Amino acid sequence: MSVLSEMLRNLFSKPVTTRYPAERVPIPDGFRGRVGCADDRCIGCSKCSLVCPASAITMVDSPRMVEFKGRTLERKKRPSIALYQCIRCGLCERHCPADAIHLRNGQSINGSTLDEVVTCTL
Amino acid sequence: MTVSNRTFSGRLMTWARGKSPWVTIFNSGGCNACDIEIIACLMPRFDVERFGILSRGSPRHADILIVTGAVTRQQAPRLRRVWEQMPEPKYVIAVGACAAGGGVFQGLYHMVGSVDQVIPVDVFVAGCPPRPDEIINAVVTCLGLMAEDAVHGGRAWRTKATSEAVAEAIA
Amino acid sequence: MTDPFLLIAYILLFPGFLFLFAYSMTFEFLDRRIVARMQNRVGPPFFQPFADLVKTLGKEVIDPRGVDRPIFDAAPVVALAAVMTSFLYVPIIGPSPLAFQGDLVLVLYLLTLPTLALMLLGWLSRNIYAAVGGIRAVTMLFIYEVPFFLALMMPTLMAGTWSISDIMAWQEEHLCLAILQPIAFIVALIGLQAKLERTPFDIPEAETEIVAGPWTELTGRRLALMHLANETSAVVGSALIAAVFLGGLAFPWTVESAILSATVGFLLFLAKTVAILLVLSIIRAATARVRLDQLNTIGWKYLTMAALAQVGIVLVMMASGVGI
Amino acid sequence: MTRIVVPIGPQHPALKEPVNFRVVTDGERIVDLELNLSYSHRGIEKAAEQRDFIRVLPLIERVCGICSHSHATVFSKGIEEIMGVEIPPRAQYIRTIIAELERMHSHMLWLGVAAHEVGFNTLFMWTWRDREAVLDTLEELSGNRVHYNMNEIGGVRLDLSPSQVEAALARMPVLEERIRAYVGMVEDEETMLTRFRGVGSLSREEALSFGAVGPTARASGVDYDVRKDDPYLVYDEIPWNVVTDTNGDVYGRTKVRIGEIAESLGIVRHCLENLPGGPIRAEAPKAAPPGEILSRYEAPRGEVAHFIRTNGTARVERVDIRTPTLANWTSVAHCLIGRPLADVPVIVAAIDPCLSCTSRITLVKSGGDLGKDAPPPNGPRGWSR
Repeated sequence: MSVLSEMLRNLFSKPVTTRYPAERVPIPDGFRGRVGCADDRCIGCSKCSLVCPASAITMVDSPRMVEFKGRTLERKKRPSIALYQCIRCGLCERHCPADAIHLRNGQSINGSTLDEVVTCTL
Repeated sequence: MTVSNRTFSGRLMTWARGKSPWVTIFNSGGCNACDIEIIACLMPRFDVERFGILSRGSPRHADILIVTGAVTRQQAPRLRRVWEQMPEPKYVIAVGACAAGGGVFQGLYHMVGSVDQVIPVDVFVAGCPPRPDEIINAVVTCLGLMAEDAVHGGRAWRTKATSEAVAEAIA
Repeated sequence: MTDPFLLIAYILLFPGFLFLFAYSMTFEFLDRRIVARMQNRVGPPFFQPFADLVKTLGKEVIDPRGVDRPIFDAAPVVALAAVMTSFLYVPIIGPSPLAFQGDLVLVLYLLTLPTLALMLLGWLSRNIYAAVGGIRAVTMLFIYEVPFFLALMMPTLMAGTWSISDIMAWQEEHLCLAILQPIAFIVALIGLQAKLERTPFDIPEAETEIVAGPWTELTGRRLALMHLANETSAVVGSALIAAVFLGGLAFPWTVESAILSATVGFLLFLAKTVAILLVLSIIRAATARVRLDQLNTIGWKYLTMAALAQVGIVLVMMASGVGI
Repeated sequence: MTRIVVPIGPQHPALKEPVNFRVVTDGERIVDLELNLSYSHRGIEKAAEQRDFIRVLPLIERVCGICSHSHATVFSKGIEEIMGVEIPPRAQYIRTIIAELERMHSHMLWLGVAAHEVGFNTLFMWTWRDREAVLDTLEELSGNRVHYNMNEIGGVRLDLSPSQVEAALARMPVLEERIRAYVGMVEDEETMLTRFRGVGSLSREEALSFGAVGPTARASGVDYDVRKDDPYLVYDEIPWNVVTDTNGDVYGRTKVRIGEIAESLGIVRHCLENLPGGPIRAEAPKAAPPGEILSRYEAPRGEVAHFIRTNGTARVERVDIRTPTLANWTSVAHCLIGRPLADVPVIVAAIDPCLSCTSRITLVKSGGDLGKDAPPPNGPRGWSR
């Protein structure tokens, strides 16, 4: 009876449960979690908004001078990301020419209203 | 079924509601991913029975309805009916990007859209799919809302507070 | 015990309703915790069954369209009342003050009432799952009740009395009946598992087949009372088996002080019932649900036959004077 | 006894996904069955025609949450063949690793669900506990537990670092031991065997005539596996075996799936140990030339096929998805007739149904009426909070 023996073994050993939230669950380095955009690096090219499959990213007006490949250029817009829409595919990160937008290995959000928007958090 | 927070029995009831949230899971037309992550919460690794959470088959026994996935046209009446079958006080958690706003499926011809177009939602969870620990966070948020609602005597205060805030913003 | 105040205390406080209530909560906690630990997880905290009960009591009560409300309300109360009444006749420390010749039969029949109430609820719910579950519950009753009754009647054959307290006293003079009649003891344990509708026999409330069976449409206090009836009958069933089959396992030394002896007796009662619960929990965790036709085979072909064989063995033993 | 109709689904504890069976029973015995599948029909095929190859892959991946990599791989495989792009060997190996890890997690998930359907929750808990090790590996390799998003046209998105490979290999011995434990449990847990043996029997001829695929067919002795019969990725280079069984019932399907977990583990280990160097993606053109292709792939549940037609733009003109669950439904209906009601969850679960995959088409019983339970034809307009 392998079931019975394993049951009794479990009964007298420590459970495998991670006592979240008291204990943290390890999140690996490459985890695609909450999305964020570095405002000082974004050149406002709209590429992320074009590739986003969930239409989570819209471009909003935010004129500013940014450094890009050694040149200083004036950008007109920056992305505004509806956090609840994000499907964590990482396409924006993959296609960003300026390495500005990233999915960081952190937990995402929950709440009662849907208007949580990320503009610049890095 | 609102209870007064001043009497002993009322406080006992509030305590019991916070300690024993039974859930029922409803897939309103999603891709399964959120469902298996929710079931993963019930499993030894996360074991939400520590918080008294049990998964019940009958919506009549449930306190929290966990909805996953974007709502399809065929599932929308079902979702509404399941929600109506639940006894008060009832809460709804919409899990995943699809439930919150349609996610990758928004605008398709057979989609109604987000869950809150069909039933009132108390907590949204972001992610596609959210990790189990994020789902546990959402349940904790929902339990916090339950406790606050007990103080205010029902969930009406939240919609009122929102509309007041909107009115102030306009003025 | 003729003092009416003592009698009322016996019925209401200890070891009557209050104790039964508290112990059934503990029992459910232990059951869930043991199963959870076997499944390698933490399990619910100690107050969990109590919180569940209080919360369910405070939920909205929904009447499905077209139900007969008075009966729908009454059935859970009847079930709970039957189980609580039966507990008064089960000896906890010493013999029950209400004991009479034939109380074993009374207890067994009172324990059948929750199943009948469940059938009634299922039939009245006007829900297809509940109706199927109700029919299943009653079909199952006809299968497990025969070996269960046969097994529990065996001690009366040997002890020559129909009173649970007398059977207990007989075991103290002779041997523990679990040793004298091992087959009957095992059959009674399996029958109790079926009576409580726990996993290999949870056919009426098979979650993956018929949602929650007769429980499907129960809400609020109906659900809470029905659940409490189920939990208390677990306690009564274990206490009954402990009294009838494990009565001889008393403390080997006589203790002088009456209070001390009562405490020892009480601790023994707890130990016996928890041991029975442990066995039931292991069965629950280690098995899959059987089908109704398979239960039919198990019940009639094996359990009833085993119980009948035990009758033969007991008769032979009595004729040859072994164990008496 | 009069006939009663037991509706199962769309919201039912045995089915995590929406489907509706109207099971007509005579007492406990099933005499007829009506199926309504498309509760989670979303219109993915139509949407796929409107998105370019970059944005369509996350959509295709979300056809199904359990076999997400299968759909993404079979789609990008088809597009790459039309484009004439050969993906580098390292990308092929990485795709194979993810595919086989996905098969392992899917089969473990199935084993747990099948145990749950017969009320054996302990095995349910244990398999899902051990499945977490596979999910952790997937999360470390790809960055998400469920939707890996590893594919792109021309290769894979993420490279595996040596430390990742080492960590993944370190988890293998534990899983190997657990698979051995499952074999033991399935062999000697009596109550579970009584529920699995002889239930849902499908002979070899029936399996062939109903067009069953995947573990359902292989349990009936049909030696058919796309990985062997029409090899793709690196399956023709690495050592592995097709697992078949002759029981043909749920027990046989359980044995096949447990055998496949062990085979997948071997494949993953082999690929991780022999991972070639080089680039992880080839340059793919933006648009695909006009063409048609039927791309096939062995998903955990069986053969999944994507018919793709391109027209020289960066979008597909038509994509038609045919999933294994759809191929297996007919055999389910055949198995159910005459069985007791209690066998419905087991038999349905035995093919590992994936309804979000299958909700491509609507099945309408010819001549039959949909009954009063049929949903209204239009949406829930007019509802307010």
